[in-house]
Amino acid sequence: MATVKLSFSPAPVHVRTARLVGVAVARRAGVREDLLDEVRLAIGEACTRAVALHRQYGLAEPVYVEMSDGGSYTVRVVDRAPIEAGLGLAALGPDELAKESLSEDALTTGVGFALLAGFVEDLQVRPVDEGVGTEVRMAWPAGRA
Amino acid sequence: MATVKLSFSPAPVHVRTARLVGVAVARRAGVREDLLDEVRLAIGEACTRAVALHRQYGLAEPVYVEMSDGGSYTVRVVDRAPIEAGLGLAALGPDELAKESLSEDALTTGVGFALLAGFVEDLQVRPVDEGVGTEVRMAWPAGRA
Amino acid sequence: MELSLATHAVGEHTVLSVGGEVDVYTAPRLRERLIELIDGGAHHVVVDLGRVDFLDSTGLGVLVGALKRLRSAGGSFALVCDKEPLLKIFRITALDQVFPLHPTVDAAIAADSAGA
Amino acid sequence: MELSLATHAVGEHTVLSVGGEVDVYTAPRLRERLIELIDGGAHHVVVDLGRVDFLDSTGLGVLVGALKRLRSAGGSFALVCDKEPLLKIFRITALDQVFPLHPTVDAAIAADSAGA
Ligand SMILES: Nc1ncnc2c1ncn2[C@@H]1O[C@H](COP(=O)(O)OP(=O)(O)O)[C@@H](O)[C@H]1O
Ligand SMILES: Nc1ncnc2c1ncn2[C@@H]1O[C@H](COP(=O)(O)OP(=O)(O)O)[C@@H](O)[C@H]1O
Repeated sequence: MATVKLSFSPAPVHVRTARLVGVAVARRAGVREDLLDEVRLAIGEACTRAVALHRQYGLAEPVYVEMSDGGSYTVRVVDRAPIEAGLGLAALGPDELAKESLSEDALTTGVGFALLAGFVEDLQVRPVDEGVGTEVRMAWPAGRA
Repeated sequence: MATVKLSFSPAPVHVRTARLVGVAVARRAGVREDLLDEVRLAIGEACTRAVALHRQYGLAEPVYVEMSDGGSYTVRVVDRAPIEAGLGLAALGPDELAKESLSEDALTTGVGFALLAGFVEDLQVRPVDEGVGTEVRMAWPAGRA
Repeated sequence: MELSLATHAVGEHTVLSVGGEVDVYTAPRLRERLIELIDGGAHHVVVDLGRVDFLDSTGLGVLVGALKRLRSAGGSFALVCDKEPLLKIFRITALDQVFPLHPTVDAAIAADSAGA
Repeated sequence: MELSLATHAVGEHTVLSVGGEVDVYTAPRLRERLIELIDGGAHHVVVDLGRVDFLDSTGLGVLVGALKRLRSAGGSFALVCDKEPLLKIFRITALDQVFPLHPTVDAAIAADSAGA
């Protein structure tokens, strides 16, 4: 089982690096070409969320991404923010999205989760096993036929 | 000081990932465009060397790459092989390179070091601080003017 | 790859053509430009996403911000997009029901002028 | 990006055109192809690096391997390369003094035929 691990300071510019790596490793793991746009978007959303949380809580610690290739292509994005995250977030409907009172940040977060949930069939969001933080775990079918 | 860390199973395919990341982070760190080919080549050579050593010694442990951006762009490539490496290696001359008795592996290693030494002005090869292994440390001027 | 932004006027409308990647790193530049345009008097804005390679939630947030800003000022805002992968992003987020989406700039301007 | 390999014959010579990245991951395919050609009877081989984007020590090792194999069999081996970044790699490693390097396939074949 090949594994690639990436960690980066919580800055927006590195989210692009994470997308780049995530898609390169997916391609090499044999994820279908027509799924790679989803992989790119989903890894980007998970990392964007993690970076936003680290900045919001003033955490200089790195965001951690682990890509592994054993049967399926699995990507874990780990943040260290002291919140209880989950997939519980109800998707925002068009009326809520258009409301003046919804801040751009809240909208972006809601839309980010909608994209994750919409594009990743095999998605888990749960507290990390040790310490503080949340893990977003995504998996796609892989393996060269 | 922004830092990106990458570790990967010692397989040739991931050397491409390391090159990709190393150049992306270099570009974002403000390394001059005309140096990027050298950055790509040098990171590739350092990682190729590390992967070859891990395979030679049957080590499943990951190869570790750290890119940091503080004044200069510094890349450390760390292997875990039980050898005493150094820059002591004399460059091979044309006669030696062409000798039948020099194996392809030995030639590749010698050529790899020649490329590192030839392309990286600020290069160090030294034992890791803790445990077993060697660190190849390379630096390039960075910072957007 | 890099974000590109170009503006031109078509009658009452200001068309902002966006290219490259609109993500958490570049979205602030898009936000700035949209605010500049609106503060500078643009009242009817059409954003052409035709050359966008990548769009994430941050980019979508910026677009919704511009829509709200213009609506509350009595202006109008529309998007031009005809690429299926991008359209899917709008459908999945239900933002296809928030934005006027058109396949071409001409269609966006015609629809907006008829509605105005 | 990916390695591409194409062979054609020019008189006595076999020309192997290489494209893409020749590195630790792809060099084994180049080695295989060269051995196939030589075992299949190619005696005068010209490797055209014109469309190579990236070449590392592993790729260079494979090329030297082919050179030695052909020389010891009484054949010949030459490289075609006219890109400065690649030429610099040959100079830095002193391999410019090991390989016959030519700017074009025609020049490589002419020089090799004259020398033979
Ligand atoms: N390359 C890395 N960069 C940053 N942090 C890392 C890295 N490798 C491991 N870690 C940290 O150590 C934790 C445990 O790592 P590891 O033992 O590899 O994974 P696991 O969570 O599967 O036990 C990770 O969740 C991460 O926070
Ligand atoms: N992302 C990572 N992936 C794999 N190993 C890691 C990672 N981060 C740290 N390590 C391991 O832990 C060691 C110490 O890491 P760290 O404390 O970040 O660096 P430093 O060597 O500067 O103290 C590294 O040399 C490496 O072997």
